[in-house]
Amino acid sequence: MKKINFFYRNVIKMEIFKTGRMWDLAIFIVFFALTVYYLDRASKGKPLPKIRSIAALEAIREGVGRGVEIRKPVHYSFGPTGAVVSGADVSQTVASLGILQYTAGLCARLGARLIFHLPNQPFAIPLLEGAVDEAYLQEGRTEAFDKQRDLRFYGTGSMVFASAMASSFMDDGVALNILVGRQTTIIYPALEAAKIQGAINIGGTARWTAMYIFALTCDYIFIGEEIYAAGAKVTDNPYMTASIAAEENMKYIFLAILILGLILTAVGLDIPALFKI
Amino acid sequence: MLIQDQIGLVVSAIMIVSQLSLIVGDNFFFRWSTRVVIGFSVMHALIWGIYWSNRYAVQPIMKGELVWIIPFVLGLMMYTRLTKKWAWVSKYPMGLQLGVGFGVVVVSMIRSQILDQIKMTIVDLLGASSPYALLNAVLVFIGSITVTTFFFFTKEHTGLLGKSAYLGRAFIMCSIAVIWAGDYIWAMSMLAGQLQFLIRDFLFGLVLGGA
Amino acid sequence: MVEGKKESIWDKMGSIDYRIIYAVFIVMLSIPIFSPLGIPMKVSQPVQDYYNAIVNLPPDSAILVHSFVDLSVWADTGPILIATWKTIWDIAEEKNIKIIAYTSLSDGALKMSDLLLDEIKPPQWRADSYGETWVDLGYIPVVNEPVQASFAADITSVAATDGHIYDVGSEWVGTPLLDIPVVKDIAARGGDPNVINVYDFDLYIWGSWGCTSPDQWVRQFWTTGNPLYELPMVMMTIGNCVPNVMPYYGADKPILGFVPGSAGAAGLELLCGHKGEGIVMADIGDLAGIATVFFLILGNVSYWGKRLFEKEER
Amino acid sequence: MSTLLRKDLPTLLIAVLGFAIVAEWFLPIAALSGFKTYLGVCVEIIYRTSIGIGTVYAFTSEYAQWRRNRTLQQTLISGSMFAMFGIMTIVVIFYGGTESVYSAEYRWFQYNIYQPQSQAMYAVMFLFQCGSLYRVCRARSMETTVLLVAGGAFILSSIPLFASFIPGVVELGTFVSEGPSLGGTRPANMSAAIGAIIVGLRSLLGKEQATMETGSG
Repeated sequence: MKKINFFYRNVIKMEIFKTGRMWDLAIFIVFFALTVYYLDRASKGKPLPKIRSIAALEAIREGVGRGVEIRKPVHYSFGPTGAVVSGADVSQTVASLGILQYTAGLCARLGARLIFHLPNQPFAIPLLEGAVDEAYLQEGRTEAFDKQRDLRFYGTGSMVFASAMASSFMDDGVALNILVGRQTTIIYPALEAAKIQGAINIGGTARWTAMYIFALTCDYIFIGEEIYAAGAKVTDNPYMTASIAAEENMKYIFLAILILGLILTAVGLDIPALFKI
Repeated sequence: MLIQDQIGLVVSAIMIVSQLSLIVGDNFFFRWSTRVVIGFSVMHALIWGIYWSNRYAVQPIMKGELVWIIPFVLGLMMYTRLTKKWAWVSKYPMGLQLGVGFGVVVVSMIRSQILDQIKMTIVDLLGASSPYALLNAVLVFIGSITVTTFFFFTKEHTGLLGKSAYLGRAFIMCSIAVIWAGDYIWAMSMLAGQLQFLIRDFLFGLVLGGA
Repeated sequence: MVEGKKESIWDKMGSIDYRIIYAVFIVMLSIPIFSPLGIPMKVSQPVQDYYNAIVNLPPDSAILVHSFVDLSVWADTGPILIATWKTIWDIAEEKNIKIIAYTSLSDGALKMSDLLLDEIKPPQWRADSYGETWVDLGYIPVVNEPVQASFAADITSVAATDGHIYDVGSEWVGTPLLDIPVVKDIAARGGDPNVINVYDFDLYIWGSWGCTSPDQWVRQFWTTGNPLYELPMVMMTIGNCVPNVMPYYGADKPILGFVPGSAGAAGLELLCGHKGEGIVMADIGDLAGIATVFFLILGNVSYWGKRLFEKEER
Repeated sequence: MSTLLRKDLPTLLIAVLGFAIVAEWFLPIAALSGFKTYLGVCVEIIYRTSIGIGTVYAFTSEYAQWRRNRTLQQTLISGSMFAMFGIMTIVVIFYGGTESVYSAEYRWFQYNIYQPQSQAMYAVMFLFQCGSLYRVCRARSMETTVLLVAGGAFILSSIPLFASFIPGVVELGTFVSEGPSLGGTRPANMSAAIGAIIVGLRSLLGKEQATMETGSG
């Protein structure tokens, strides 16, 4: 069957945009328009869809409460290389920051001690430290967080991070251990160590490779991109909810592209070549 | 064998055994060996950090490439985070990094992680050369749809969506299982490597075989 | 369970002390170290493709090699790197393959300098023609994505000079990149002769044990560029990244072949004919495999036994 | 003035740089491409320069730990960490400043302390995984059954003993990873990419709470 290729030939002559980026641009514009539309709705106070309940978020509240009861600290970590700020995984950092602020806020309010294991990336420390500060400030208890004692840094070895966390669980005890962000599988021993100490483990990542460690060891998990939704849900900020609504619509669009593309290719249009525009 | 190599073998063996002792639970040796290695790791990071700032920023600036003063000063501005009063200054270098990050994320993922994936799903399905390839492609296609429905957040998972999301969970678990199995085999060879070291190099090579 | 009731056999089977499990695995993994089993191996398709991509390079090709060294996973990935370099060194002189190599981790620079003097010593003609047929840039921190992008567009932006640290070709250390003949030759191949970028190469051999790295590198080396350029790659990785590499693996896809962990390294060693640690490591895993299956069955027998036979008692 | 310097300008900086990089992606302007390359190296320099912040917290947290608990055991533990700081400083001072990273002495520490620890932790990881395998992989529910079947098939196919003697195991393992597993990985990555893009856009538009208000305290 002869494939129809006319779109491709026409567009390639345009010089205004880089060749091979037309689809990217079109999709980007749709993304942008949808986000702006929903953010606009949010700023005007129009109703937005509700985000479904995410069990792990409820568990954080319980876990912090338990920490106060049994007088053991809450541990939070982004993982050894979890705080990417200038690569594509930056979104996970941001999502985790939301959950960190939520946890820190709870700790400040209920009076639990928060131990924050800084990732191997010193370049992100100002951002992370700022998020914790902010949460404590909002609860009006800036003095409750002892930075000198509870901000931990372990150098650049990834495995050093896992064993240092395990060691910290032994030293300080652990009631609740939260690992959200761009995680790697090598944090696994730390999760098991927390479990041995009787802690509640909550974890999640959008980095698919590391998902299994949470499925095996955690009491509650954020599966894949649930962390983005969770990050939006905890803040109760309409802008955040709005962007989740935009995201849902993008998913419909991509499902449609997939199915339509399949049908059109089946009837003879060269969709894969079209994607090269 | 040189004396420093012999000492090295002993130290390595001590480090390995102390770290392996995590499996029996809380103990002094694990905590001790961890601190030793943190000590090294922190200094390692610092030394390489200085080495690279020197090579990438300081030396070029000395040679007159003044354009690198900006990132170098921004890097130094990060340290204001350690003070209370000037902490906000560190938001500028942070802003630069985040700006670059967000800029990269919003455009670069569209092609490789979305469009190309859709393209491959279609091509695999329609261009399948054998019944086996077709079966795989169909499974991937079904997975693509059901797993996407699992990630709908604004709708409760009931009815048809619930069934689709349930099937999606099965695909998700399958993917998790394979990643885990791969990791399992990999970690197994890591343990094998350690045992090999302890038995072949340390026990036979040093203790029994003599130097 | 009713209080005081005796533990049934199913309960016992289902709740073995972990320390026993650990001990069983340690013993099972130790036995082959004392006496190797020597079980024959099969070469998997991705490894075959990896090997073919390297040995079937057309004459006068240029390859970019990322020497993937991470000391923390050395036991698993070291054999791949060694087998890969041995494969590369085995390519005949007549084919005139030009090589630019680098490492992306600080550990790697140190380890590579030891390796290139000893285990993966270049053949004499390569050692004599350093700078003309191949060059090793040493450590370049190309880990983060913005830097990868810069690297793809212009290699000199992150590596201004030759920075390797071992004795082979040490007279070239510190030479600006474009003054090195081999770099000049490669730069002249495509587009602007004064810029060396990834478009000038025919194959990229690289490794990572970060499983999202395929996404990053494919983003930067396969889909970036104007005009659209597609640099074929082969990859050294670890076992658990297989699902992440799979979406990109295939003859017309970015990644032509890959070697997953020491099990894959064993296959590569068989193909290139230099037996090494990979085969030893694969051999060690056999008995532990039996233990794995045993415990999987035990856990399930316990669960189903309890469920089927203890129903009436409740 | 205060919020302008502390909040608005950094947010603006994020947006300007972010959209500049977006523009570079689509428009064939050489200057923009050069700027992007420059930014990439800038980021790298900031990374390297800022490592000292972490070092400060590594010191203070361990010191605080020791101050609260001055037992002999803790003194030994904390002491060995500070001793390592000291030893590495000496190595650096006596073996050629920062160039000492290439010295044999520095390498000795790397090969004999750092490398064995990392590898041993993976070994620990394997042992813990054996425990999980035994505990979790029981056919209790749909999820664990899939885990058992798919994971088991893949493990068997990766071990030469089974691969050589049980026919069909390799094919089964390949099928699992190329079919159903890819069916899970591909859409999960796609969904994650969509989520990531939306978070990125939200932040570029200055509506992200986590980055917007950070450090205003």
